[in-house]
Amino acid sequence: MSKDVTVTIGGEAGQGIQTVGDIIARVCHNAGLYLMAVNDFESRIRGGHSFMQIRISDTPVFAPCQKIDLLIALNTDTWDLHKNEMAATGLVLLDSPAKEKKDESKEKLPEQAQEKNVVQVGFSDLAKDAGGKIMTNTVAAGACLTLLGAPFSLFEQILTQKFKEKEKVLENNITAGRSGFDAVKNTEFPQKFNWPSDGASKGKLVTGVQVLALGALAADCRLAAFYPMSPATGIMIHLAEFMDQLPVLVEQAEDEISAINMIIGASFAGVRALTATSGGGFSLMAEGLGLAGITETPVVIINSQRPGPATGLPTRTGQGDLLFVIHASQDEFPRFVFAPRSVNQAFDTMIRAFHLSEKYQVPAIILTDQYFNDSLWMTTREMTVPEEIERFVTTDADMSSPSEYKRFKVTESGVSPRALPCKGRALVGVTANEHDEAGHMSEKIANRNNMVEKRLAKIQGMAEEMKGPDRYHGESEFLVAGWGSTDGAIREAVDQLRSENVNIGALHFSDLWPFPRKKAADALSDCKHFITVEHNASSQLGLLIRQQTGHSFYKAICKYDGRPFTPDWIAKHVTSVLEEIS
Amino acid sequence: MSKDVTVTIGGEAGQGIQTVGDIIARVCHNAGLYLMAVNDFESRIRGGHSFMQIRISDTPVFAPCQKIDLLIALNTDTWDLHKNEMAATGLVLLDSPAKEKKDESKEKLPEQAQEKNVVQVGFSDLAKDAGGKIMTNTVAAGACLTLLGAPFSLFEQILTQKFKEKEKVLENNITAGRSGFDAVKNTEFPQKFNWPSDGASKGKLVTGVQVLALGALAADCRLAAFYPMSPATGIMIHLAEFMDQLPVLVEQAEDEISAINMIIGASFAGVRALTATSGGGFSLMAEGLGLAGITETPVVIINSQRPGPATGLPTRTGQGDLLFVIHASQDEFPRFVFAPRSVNQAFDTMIRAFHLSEKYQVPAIILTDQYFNDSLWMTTREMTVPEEIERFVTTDADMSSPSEYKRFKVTESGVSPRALPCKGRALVGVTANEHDEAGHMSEKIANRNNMVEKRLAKIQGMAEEMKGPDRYHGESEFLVAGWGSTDGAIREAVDQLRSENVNIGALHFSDLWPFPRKKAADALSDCKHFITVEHNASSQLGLLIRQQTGHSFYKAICKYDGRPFTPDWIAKHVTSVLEEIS
Amino acid sequence: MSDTKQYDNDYENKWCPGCGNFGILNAIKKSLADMQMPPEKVLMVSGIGQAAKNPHFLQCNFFHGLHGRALPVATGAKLADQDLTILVNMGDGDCYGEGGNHLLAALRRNINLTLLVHNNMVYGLTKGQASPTSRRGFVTKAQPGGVAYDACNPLTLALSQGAGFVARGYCGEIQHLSRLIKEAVSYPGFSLVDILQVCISFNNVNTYQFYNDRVYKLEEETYKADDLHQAIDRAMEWEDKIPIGILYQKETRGYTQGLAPLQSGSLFSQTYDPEQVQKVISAV
Amino acid sequence: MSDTKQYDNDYENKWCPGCGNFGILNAIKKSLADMQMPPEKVLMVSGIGQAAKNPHFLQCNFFHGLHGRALPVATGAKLADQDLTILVNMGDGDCYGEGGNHLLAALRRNINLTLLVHNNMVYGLTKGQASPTSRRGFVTKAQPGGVAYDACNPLTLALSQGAGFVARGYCGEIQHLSRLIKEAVSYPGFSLVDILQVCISFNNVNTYQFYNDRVYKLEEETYKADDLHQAIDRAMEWEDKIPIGILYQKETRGYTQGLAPLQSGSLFSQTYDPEQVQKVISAV
Ligand SMILES: Cc1ncc(C[n+]2csc(CCOP(=O)(O)OP(=O)(O)O)c2C)c(N)n1
Ligand SMILES: Cc1ncc(C[n+]2csc(CCOP(=O)(O)OP(=O)(O)O)c2C)c(N)n1
Ligand code: SF4
Ligand code: SF4
Ligand SMILES: [Mg+2]
Ligand SMILES: [Mg+2]
Repeated sequence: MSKDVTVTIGGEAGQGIQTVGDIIARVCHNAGLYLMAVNDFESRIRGGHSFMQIRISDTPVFAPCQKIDLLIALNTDTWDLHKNEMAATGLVLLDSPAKEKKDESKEKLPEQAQEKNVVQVGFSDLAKDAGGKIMTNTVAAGACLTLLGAPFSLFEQILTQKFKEKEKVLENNITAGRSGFDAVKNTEFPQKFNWPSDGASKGKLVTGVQVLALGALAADCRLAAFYPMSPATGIMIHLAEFMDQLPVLVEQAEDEISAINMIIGASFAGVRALTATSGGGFSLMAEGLGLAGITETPVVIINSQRPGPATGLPTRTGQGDLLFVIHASQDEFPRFVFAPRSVNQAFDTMIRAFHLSEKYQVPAIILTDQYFNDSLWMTTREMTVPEEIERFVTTDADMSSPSEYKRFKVTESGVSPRALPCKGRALVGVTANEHDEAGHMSEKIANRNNMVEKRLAKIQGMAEEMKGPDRYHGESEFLVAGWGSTDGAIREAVDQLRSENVNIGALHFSDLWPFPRKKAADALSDCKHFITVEHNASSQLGLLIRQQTGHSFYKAICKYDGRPFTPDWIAKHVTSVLEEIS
Repeated sequence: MSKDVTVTIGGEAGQGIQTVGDIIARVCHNAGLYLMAVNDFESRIRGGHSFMQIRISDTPVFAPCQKIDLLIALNTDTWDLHKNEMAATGLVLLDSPAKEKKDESKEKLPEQAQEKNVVQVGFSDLAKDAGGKIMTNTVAAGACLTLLGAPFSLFEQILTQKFKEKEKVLENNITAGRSGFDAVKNTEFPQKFNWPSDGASKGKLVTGVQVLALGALAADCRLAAFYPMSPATGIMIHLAEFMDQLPVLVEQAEDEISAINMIIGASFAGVRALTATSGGGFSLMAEGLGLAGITETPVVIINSQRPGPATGLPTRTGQGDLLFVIHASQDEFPRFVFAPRSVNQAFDTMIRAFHLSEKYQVPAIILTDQYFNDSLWMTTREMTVPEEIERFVTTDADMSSPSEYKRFKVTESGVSPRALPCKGRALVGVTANEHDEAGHMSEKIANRNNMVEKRLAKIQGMAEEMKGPDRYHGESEFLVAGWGSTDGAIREAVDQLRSENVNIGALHFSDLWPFPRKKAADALSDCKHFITVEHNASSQLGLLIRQQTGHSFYKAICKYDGRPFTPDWIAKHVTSVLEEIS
Repeated sequence: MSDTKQYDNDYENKWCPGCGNFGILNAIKKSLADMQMPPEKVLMVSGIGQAAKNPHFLQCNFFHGLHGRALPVATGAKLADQDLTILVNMGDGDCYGEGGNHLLAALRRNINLTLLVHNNMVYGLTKGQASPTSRRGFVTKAQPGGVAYDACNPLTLALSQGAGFVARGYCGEIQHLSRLIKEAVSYPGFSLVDILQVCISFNNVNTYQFYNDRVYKLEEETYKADDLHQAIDRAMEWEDKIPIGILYQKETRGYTQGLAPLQSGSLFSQTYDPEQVQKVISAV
Repeated sequence: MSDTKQYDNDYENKWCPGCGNFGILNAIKKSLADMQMPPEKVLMVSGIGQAAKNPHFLQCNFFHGLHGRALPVATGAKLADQDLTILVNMGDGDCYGEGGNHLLAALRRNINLTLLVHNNMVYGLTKGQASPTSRRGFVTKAQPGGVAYDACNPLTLALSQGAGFVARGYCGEIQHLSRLIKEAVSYPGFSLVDILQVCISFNNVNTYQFYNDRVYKLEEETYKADDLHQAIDRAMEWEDKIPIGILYQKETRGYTQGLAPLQSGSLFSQTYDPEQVQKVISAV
């Protein structure tokens, strides 16, 4: 049977939890293990409680687990907060108070010191001995890796990569790491992996934000304008890393209204352009979205969801914006809405969103969430860049008479040939007002009808591009429907339930608007009941399905506490729904 | 049989079309006739084409007619643009070119001068003779009133009211009016009314914007912050008229974002507060809406719809924002959405919206549109002001221990006792972040769940307040469903169809969110089919009904050209749908 | 004198006869003609309002965007293609009201755009509410008691934020205005020309008469546009005399100059290189 | 000295240990205590950011609103009830970035509010991107090549728009800062106190050391805060020495003074009179 270990490293913000986690993750990854990791942190820079939870396995994993096998507690709060999540055989490594403080804090620790699954390790003391308290993280990583059975050489490799430019620092870290290794070498831990001495990594280790940035590069995005907002900022930070290698400019705007208008301007001028934000910023972009709609300017907008309303929980996850982004901005115009389920699909979605946005000259919205963005994932597939970027633009050379060019020529498909301004004799004019074919304001009835119909005519072509729900045991009696990042947890829950002989499958919706009505109806028509699983309180996907197909969900399993689903949790809740049915 | 006459006055913006229309309307109104009038104008100040269409009858009227009985054409364009709308017996009064210009323009006029239903009247020449070209409008009004059979004395009364402070001006206008009267006294017009010499007006003549302002006053609205935007600006202009008589302040904000945040601040500080805008401004308010949602601050927002997307057609009408306002802003929180069907209901809705918004501590959105706002309507009912304004606030006196007051105390109804800041010892704290009962930021899971559930718990009480659709021959085989201002036209269409023995009725939805699910389902469950009639292209009400009840509309009759429905148009389209069914 | 006819189009003008915008439109045409910029090389960007309709009445490329949001659109276009010549038309409400935050940012960003504000001190298109530049006491239907605060001074605002080209024009001085526009367009950074514009329909205070009585040309004095304090003093003159001309000009560093991705040409002109992109991605 | 304990609450502070915000918080408490304002008479309004969390750490009434939008909320509250004492806490990004347009309007509206900007020249809560007051060249993850434009100068901005009370404080000078806040609160119009605030986590340029080396107090010079030009010059000092204190103060007309509906008391305090309302409506 496959091994599946969850390691949680917890402490205060600013204590370097991510450093510990990163080292562990990279060692495991380099050795050819599979893993994913979630980051849980508060909206503050220091203090409080935060943790990184790494799930390591010798088979691919796509969601976090509920039970902790190994807890690295950099403070006692961590142990307090997570003790109820420990697996039966779980082990806690608790930082013991610094030597000089031991006396005063002794009283505080009697309880956990007595628990038999708690091992105190002097992470910070050992670090100090090795050359400085700053290496506490290395000690902790070392201890954890020992328990997992990692050979020290692999650990050393990663430390060497990390500190390759600073010899003395590297040396100290190796000492620190070794002392962590040694500190627990006699501690028993049942979940050791078989470490392949010559293991090769099974793919790349990437965060959601990173993949979104790489996808944008692969789509030939040139301008990315944004205003910082968690959990989307990372996308832009990662893009900014490439400013001196590729023709991509990341521009921090004065606000989100500016950001969306900037990318509309940039796209109008001829380059592919992106913005990324979260719900609050997206709210501010609603008017600009309509501007892209009426001027038929392609733009791509990533809305990385977090719980609201308003500021809500800035560093937590949610899926509360689906119906909002579908209907955002006054009146009606076509748009795409996608919600990728994985890093692979996210990379592809970026390319597809830019492509389709230009093909149909409409805005494309990509919904992700904090869980997806901030987690560490493995992609086991090459991120392949397109050979060519089809731009769907027209030039004087394509026209019989450039002087008669009309930006909004009525066509059957609704898509008009798109020329770029100042690139030839064809003049390009657009307006936020209703306009005639030449882009001039017009209030005429016939023209208005033509333009509304022209814009809406695109929906037919767009809808054909939409993929129906991805079916996982789709022929089953019961189906669980979800969208976006929750797919991994849902599938795993389905696996669990099927292993208990439940006749259940899953549908994953990544292409949400124009809603793939027919394909969705087909996928749903044979099941006895379907249940939705979403990170919101009203089951927005469920409502959308009913609105678009008439099919009603039997029950919605909703979780809105800002924390990601685990397969166990879903399986448990589905089970009780199924009990209700029978 | 009742008389029903449509008079259209058309010309360039700036020519005083509204003055003519107003005089005619007021004379008819004072004499005890019924009327309604629509204003059709372009987004410009001078020139172009605009018109006012007045429908006058001896029984109540609630929508414009398609056919024009009497066209007052202040320029030849007007005749050109409206000639195909003339009733068979219709008559055109066309301003003849000014004396001095007659020669040059003669060539331009041969055609219409020959049409037998076109009578040229020298409006401007007669005005000049009476003392100045500026009185052209008075001449035109006089001519029109003669044809309608109005006694000159009634006309004189209105002129006297209008110019009472300027003797000479009044004198000249009477002369001008008389010359208009005389100019067509021998012209035949079949649609004369019986003018009661002692007629008393049957109600008040008001515009939509005016009634919304009066409703706000009756609701004890104290602060109205806004940024100008057609067709909502008039609401604020009308409110501003009362600033020296009542404790109401109209504040022009720097933008719509400020407007909504200002009213949230004002409401937090303890007064009822309002903003009004159109779709573009509402887009900008989306984030603020969420702030009201999470801080549970009551506010009332009027969104007066116009066609979009984006700037769209600023002076035209539409109903494209329904699903947008229901879902606007990130994540989920309760809100009210109302769409009154008439001036009477609008007045009541203002009072109700303020009341319910405070009762449940949620934002309330009122959807109107340009057609409703800018039209002239008659209300035949007293606008009665509430005896008392229930404020639903709590003070130290109501508390056992003010120092322990918690703004967001969890209650079963979801509604927490609301204290006001700086009004006692109880401290009031709120935040846009998820918070604990005391209003402090909290990221705790249990607290988050409590707060989401507390907010959403209100929906039950709110839903009970919602009225189901208003039924008009609701037991019929076929039903037409509409919402907002289109009700008058729909009912009249139903009357027409029923008079042709069609078994049809109508449902009008004024209370749209929380959607009155059960009541709607009940109202729909017995009909064979229902058809929606809306000023948008996707049938947003139809989609909402399906989403909420599972009932599907058979067909949507959509009009999105920015011009209001007429009963004839609806009847015609419904007829062809019914033919399709049978 | 060059030919301004090339910028005429046959789209019907929608302004009131006698509106000050006509003077501005003519000045723009004249300056474009003088600079020998063919229509197809001009991109006009605007917000929403009477002023913002301006691009429709010119033969050129144009983007008539949202109320208040012309500067971000223009900035995006310029970042995408720094070779474009972009003029921005905005109203006073558009630019100093709804769009104030973008103006603040544009002043600092100092990207090479020319901003022409048709300042009629009123909201024209929405029928006469006060604008940020309406003077204290200005009575409108929305402000029946008169505007109760001091007017925004866009010139001192620009000066305070380090702007390198700050000028004021007047719709009644077309020659002068066209010269200002030329200077502004040739300035290699962000240039602001605030233009006193008469609105005959809704502003009966700041009329042609009002301006004709007060306006004087800085060029006709011994004024040097290189002193911030003097510029501020001139910018604050109003009651009796009102200066037009360049108030302040200095050398500045244009925003796009130093940006790494623009070193090998505009973003637009660079070509997609799948190998390079693949290399970069694979190296992650 | 009065008791600042009354403003302590037991809500956990969420700032980094050593953050300059602590100094500001203490100065606020001190000034409130000195003014003998009981907690229940204080309304703190803020936006979103580290600075904007400030009201949570004080015993008082508070409204912690949206990023950039504190001023409209405060304005609305003050219009509703002009008897409230309102202090506004914002960050530099909050106030000069997202909220720039509201600042412009507030400066002109001159309503009696005190705005305290915790200016750490960086976006703290979102982990260190440049803010409008970040200096040219400031390197962050979002600006790896360094900020490519000049910093916003909020003081000259306020001065240029007619502000009547413009001051700068420093989080390292708590006594001095608390005096400024007191003066600002007693000023009967809009008062801006821009506060130099150290962010130990994301700004390693503008540190305590940086400021301690440069900051000097205007009060200790023969400086008179009544000259606009001098104020502008001082506001522009930076590299070598940085003034703190009141840069400029003048008499102005507070916004609410002249408004018709406020003549018989605050909107809040007036009572609903159904007869009067009915009369007015029936008269239409
Ligand atoms: C978001 C938004 N708010 C409001 C409006 C309505 N609106 C159109 S033009 C305008 C103001 C016009 O004034 P100004 O910018 O000074 O231009 P002018 O018409 O005077 O040239 C307003 C408020 C709008 N179109 N969009
Ligand atoms: C509309 C919106 N955009 C962006 C954000 C994300 N955000 C939160 S705080 C902040 C900036 C913080 O910087 P600053 O205002 O300087 O405050 P500091 O944290 O430095 O005190 C941003 C961009 C938000 N909450 N809302
Ligand atoms: S309203 Fe004023 S600004 Fe607008 S076109 Fe007429 S005169 Fe010009
Ligand atoms: S990040 Fe900076 S501003 Fe925020 S609390 Fe820490 S030190 Fe203070
Ligand atoms: Mg204007
Ligand atoms: Mg800051």
